[in-house]
Amino acid sequence: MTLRCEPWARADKRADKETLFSPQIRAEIDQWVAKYPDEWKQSAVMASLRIVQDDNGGYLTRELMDRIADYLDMPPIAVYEVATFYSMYELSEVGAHKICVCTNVSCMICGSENIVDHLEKRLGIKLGQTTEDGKFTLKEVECLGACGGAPMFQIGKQYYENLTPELVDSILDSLEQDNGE
Amino acid sequence: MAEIRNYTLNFGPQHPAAHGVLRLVLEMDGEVIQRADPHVGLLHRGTEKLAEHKPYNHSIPYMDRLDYVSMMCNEHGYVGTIEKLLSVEVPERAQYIRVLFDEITRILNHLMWLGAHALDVGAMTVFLYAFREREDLMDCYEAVSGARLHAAYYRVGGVYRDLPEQMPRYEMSHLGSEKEMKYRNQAREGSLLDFIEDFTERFPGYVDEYETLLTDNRIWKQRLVDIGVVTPERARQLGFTGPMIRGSGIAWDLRKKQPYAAYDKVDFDIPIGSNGDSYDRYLVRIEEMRQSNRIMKQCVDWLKNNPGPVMVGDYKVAPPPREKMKDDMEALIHHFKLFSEGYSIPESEAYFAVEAPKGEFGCYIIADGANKPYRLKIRAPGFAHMAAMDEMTKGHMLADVVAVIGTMDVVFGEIDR
Amino acid sequence: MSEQQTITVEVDGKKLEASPGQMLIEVTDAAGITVPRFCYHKKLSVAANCRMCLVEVENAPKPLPACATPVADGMKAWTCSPLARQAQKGTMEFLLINHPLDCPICDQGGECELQDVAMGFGEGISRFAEAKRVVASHNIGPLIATDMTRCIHCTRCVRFGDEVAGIRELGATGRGEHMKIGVYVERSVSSELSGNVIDLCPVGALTSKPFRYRARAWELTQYDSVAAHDGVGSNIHVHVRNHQVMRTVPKDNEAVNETWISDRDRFSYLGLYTEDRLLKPMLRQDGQLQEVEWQQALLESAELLKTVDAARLGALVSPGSTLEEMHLLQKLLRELGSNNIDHRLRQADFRGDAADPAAPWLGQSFADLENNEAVLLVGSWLRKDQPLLNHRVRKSVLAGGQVMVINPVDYDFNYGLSNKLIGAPADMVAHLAGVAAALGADTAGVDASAGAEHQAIAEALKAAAKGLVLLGSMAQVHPDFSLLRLLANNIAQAANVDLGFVGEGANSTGAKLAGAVPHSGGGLSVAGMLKQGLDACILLNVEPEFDVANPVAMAGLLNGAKVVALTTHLSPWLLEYADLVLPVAATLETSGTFVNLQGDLQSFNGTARPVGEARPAWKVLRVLGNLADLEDFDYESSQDVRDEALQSIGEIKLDNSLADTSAVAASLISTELQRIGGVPPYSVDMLVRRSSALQHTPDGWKASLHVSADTASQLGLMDGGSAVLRQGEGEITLPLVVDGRVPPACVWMPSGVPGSELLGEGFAAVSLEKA
Amino acid sequence: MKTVIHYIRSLFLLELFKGMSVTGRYLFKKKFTLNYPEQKAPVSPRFRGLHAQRRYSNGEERCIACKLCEAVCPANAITIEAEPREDGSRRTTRYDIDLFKCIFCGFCEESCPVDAIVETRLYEYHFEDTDKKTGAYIMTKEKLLAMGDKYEAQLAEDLAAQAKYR
Repeated sequence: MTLRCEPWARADKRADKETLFSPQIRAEIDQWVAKYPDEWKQSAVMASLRIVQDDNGGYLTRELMDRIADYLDMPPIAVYEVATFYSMYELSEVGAHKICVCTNVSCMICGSENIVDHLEKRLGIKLGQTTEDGKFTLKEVECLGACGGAPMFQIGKQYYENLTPELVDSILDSLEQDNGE
Repeated sequence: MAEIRNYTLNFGPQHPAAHGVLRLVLEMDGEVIQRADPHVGLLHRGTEKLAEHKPYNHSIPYMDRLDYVSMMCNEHGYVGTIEKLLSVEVPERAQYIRVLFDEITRILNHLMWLGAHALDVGAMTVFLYAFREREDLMDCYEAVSGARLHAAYYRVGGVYRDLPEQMPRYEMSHLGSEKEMKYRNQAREGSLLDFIEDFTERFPGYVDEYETLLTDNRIWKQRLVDIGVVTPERARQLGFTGPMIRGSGIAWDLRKKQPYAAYDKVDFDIPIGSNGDSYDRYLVRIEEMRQSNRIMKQCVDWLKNNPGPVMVGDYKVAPPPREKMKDDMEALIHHFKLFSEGYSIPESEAYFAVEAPKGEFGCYIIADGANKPYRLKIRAPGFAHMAAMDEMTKGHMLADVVAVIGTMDVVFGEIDR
Repeated sequence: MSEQQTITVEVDGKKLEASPGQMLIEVTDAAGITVPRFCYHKKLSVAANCRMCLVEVENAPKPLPACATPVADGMKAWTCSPLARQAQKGTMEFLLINHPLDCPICDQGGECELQDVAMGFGEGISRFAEAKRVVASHNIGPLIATDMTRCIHCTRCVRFGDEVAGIRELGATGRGEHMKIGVYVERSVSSELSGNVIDLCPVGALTSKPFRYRARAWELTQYDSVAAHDGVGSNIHVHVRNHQVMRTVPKDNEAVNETWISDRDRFSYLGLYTEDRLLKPMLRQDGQLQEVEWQQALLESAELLKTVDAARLGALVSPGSTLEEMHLLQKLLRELGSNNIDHRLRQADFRGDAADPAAPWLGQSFADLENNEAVLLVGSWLRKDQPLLNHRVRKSVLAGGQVMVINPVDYDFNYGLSNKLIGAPADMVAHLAGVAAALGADTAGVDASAGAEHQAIAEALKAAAKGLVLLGSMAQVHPDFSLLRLLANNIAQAANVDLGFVGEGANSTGAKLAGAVPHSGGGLSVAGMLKQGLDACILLNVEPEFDVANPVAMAGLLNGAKVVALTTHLSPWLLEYADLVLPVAATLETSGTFVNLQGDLQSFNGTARPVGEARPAWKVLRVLGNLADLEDFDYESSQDVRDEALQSIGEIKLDNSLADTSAVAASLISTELQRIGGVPPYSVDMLVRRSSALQHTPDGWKASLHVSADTASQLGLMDGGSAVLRQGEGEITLPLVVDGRVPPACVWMPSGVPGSELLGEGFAAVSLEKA
Repeated sequence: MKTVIHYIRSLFLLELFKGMSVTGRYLFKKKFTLNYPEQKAPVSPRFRGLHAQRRYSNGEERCIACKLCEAVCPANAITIEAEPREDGSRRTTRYDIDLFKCIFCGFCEESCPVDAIVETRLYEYHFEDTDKKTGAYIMTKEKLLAMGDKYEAQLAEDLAAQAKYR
């Protein structure tokens, strides 16, 4: 006997799934939904969140999460749970470059604090904030599995390892230039 | 021939020599007692029954109110039983403090007994002198517990607080001179232990004074010698304890025979009488005061040199220190639970007795696993002694009844409970 | 269940029997061995996330959680070995690291599992010196107070929402130290069982809001009682302090309420101590109700009863009254020579009285509800009306059963409905007849054609090895109740499933048994009394403006009659119309007996002291009997009354079979605009209506008129604008709510809510226009 | 010989005169009695006198209605009723100590997690009457707070002095 919660209870649920997302996004999500058995289509929530986040400029809103809940027939709170659990999902607007600094044990021992200090000083923001020009967001994350190259951070899909303040500067410089182009 | 009939005399319960609320129904042949029938229960407050409805610790203040002239000894008997049930190891310093205060209590009790006994028999002065010394000792009580009589100072696992480092002092008022204040505060400059030490220096001299007033006094002797004689055999059979049995020549003292607290670590002697009359019991008690003084001295010495905890560190039984309680989750929970619900004792039973000033004061507790006793039985020494009233007064004159009551040192708080 | 084998495990050196698949903690619990736990609960799934129940198991390298370790034959475990103790101590220390020092201000203090386990299994002092985390709390409604900093993440509440309440409203958002239990978006929880999370929460994170700060567990005295607001008769513990009810919590009874109670049963006690609670008897003197002594009030009442023409004397009794009260009242009336007594106050259709079953009931035991393969609900919002029955039905759905509804409003359920036929009240008859026709059963003269949906319902019922057709409260207040009942009966017979009724109040089954109905002696039913009028009328626990099907007619009746009201609260109409009001003890204050929907006879004692001079109603009735010089009114206790009542009832034989199956014509015909009546879940009786906390929940009826979007646009009405509803002579202006649940051409304006007393019966033709 | 000495001692009331010399000496000694109430005996900072309720320095009452004192009171002398105050904080609406029931054991003070209920050094007090209606023997919340306000300086000093012992 499964005791999984059924979504019927919501009176304000939108039955019409066509209106929830654009056809492309629906197609993309459906592709993921198809990978799971019918009664487990909630499993596609992580992929859906990623797809919707990418589409929305890198972050999720409550409205979007509600839509995903409706689309996948799951309670909204279950979507919130997933979205708040993983640090890859952003719940507020982020800069063009998201700098995810690892501060876990290995990085901490190898001086991640210095890296954070340097970043904060250079960008003039604290951890968890975004620069005024919207270019950079600074984020503290847990271990990214690159302890061998500690201290490290991740920007976009790229890992930067064995960081020093000088190296950080050069990375940021190049990113700023990239952005300028 | 005219029929000779005994007549019945009702003695007490309002008689000043009845030590509270003793009611004696005396069958008299002329002025000679044929039968003395003590009626007890007028001060019954149901302490044992009340205890069945309260968490264990709540009954400690009620122990003070049993024998209200030897408060801390009663507490000792009660907390000792619980400690036995819980197998709590009391810190050594707490044990010495308990011994110190047990002995202070003994002196308090004996002074009260001496004054009242002498007053009953007709000597006024000793009463006043005895109360002067009691005043000092009650100041000790107050300094340590905050109350002069009903201390509620002993706790399961130790004592509530360590001895204060500052003895309260007299303060200037518009009547007194500075010189007078200095005189009054002589012994109060230091800590409580200093004050007690000073007392122990002075006290033997005071006892000498009482003895000067009484021991050889012919009236005193006439009233006490050969009054209420109890043979050693009868004393045993009647369940006498304390000075009552020692007066009959049996060296029975729980402090020696079943040492508890720190009594095995201090030196003292057990005085015994030879005739088993009231006078011997007087001498025994006087000597006990001197011995108590001796024990107190040793305790003061030890306590001055051995700081340490006065409460067991097991917070399942004893609440954690206040400071911890204010910023430590575990401590707060234990504080909260101990003060709202108390601790529970697994199903078991135990008896523990102390040598109270009047004799063996013991508590028998049956625990059923709850946070309150299933049954508490208090063994009060006075009750056994009271039972010998008939035997001890038979054949004596009416006036000797007062002397016998005095020599028994009855207090109805514990007899009626 | 062929393999009923038992295996033996050894725990703490004791040999224990277990069945394969059981978790170790179930075995130790059954054997009375204490294993500390937070997240494990016998009625919820295993989460094993608190790690408190770690025990040592032979050959296991580490301590294992007892709640998630299945037993195996010959397994050896130790619950208090040094290893287990050390593991438990360690867990406890971690759990307390982020727990705030709230005990003194926390309502859970004294009944807190965290405290108890910390005392029993934790360390005496913490080694943690760093700052603790703080979690902001959301307001999740008027019933549950939240202090999420205290949460230890056992997720019992989350699993409860998931598995029992059927709505996942609470969740665990965030991760690691930032994980918090909450609603994420601030809103009221809407579950009708939400109060149970208060009991489930092992710490003070979720506590009762109305009870907040009012008492400590050790000040309360616990009494057993039976909840009085639905037909389940949930077993409850009533916690009383200073002779006042402080709260009610569930008492385990696997056959009745398992371990849950509905919010209505939990918070209705708040209605006990309101301002309009009647404290002294009152007598109308010079047109005004004035306080008098009991003696005078009773004498006056008895005098009235003695002098009135018996044929013109009647009594209305609430279906929530106890068996004793009903028995005494009907005895009083019958000895006075009148048979005019009725408890079916909200019923509109009495044409089927002759066919009335002997003792209407659920048709199945509560436990059987879990095994149905198909259930057809007719006119029932089972979820809110009978939350615990609904919970059982939900279990049948989770086990693969089907639930189908024929309702006038598209109520939300916490499980999937395999079929639903929503239509105007008049359509209910047609839909039901359609199902009957599909089954080939007698359609009772209704011209019916079976559509595809009817066919589907019919097939589901027919295919079910065990099934149920349940007539809910909406069916019973329907103007064609007798017809609906006949159709349901025919369907049940044709499909070979059970037929059941969900009556109103706690004691509708008992009322019939006790004889609080007119037809056994040929008296007048409620409708008859309303039509003919009375000279004298006794009201027992009845609030006339809200408890009667047709308040307008009721006002007429009260106007023409001398009214003796035995009541707990003094409602405005009683103040206006009653000639004598006698304060009686409310439920929880009186002893009595309820017969629930599965026929359990549940007696209970009074718990709190009646307020003011109120007296138990059975005593008042007994004295009235004495003063009216009637025979056999010498009872010494309510047990005496019960014994007599039970003697006259004999063996309780529950029976839903109709005595007469002759058909009547449908009276309700489709009109342009129909009113949908019925009673909202939190308006069912005097106490519930006065429970402020319940009224502030989403299920508390907000004075409004509900119509569908189509109807609104047709009538030119706006959502939120105000509208005038006219029904006969009566009219009322209320804000309009566009509600997707309401079928077209209908206005949902329930009975039993403020404003409804101005209108007549619940189902009628109405007109609606912009105010 | 012994008998003779004893006879002489007895004849000249020697032991009585010795006793009287003790009392006689005290005639000329400094008095140890006090002129109460002008002069008062010293009072320990641990003294358990009449109760008081304290406030924080900002004027906010300390008591948070945790009811530990009510629970711990062996004589059931304390009655507390509580509910959320307007600002949502947990406060008492009634805090009564029945002084006839109270046995001055000090457990309330010991149990209080916020040092709200304390016992002052005050031992001289009386009730105007014992009438149940006037309740003169009930220390209500108002009376307790007034006591606390009056003796706050002394109370704070005593508590500070005792903190290290508790």
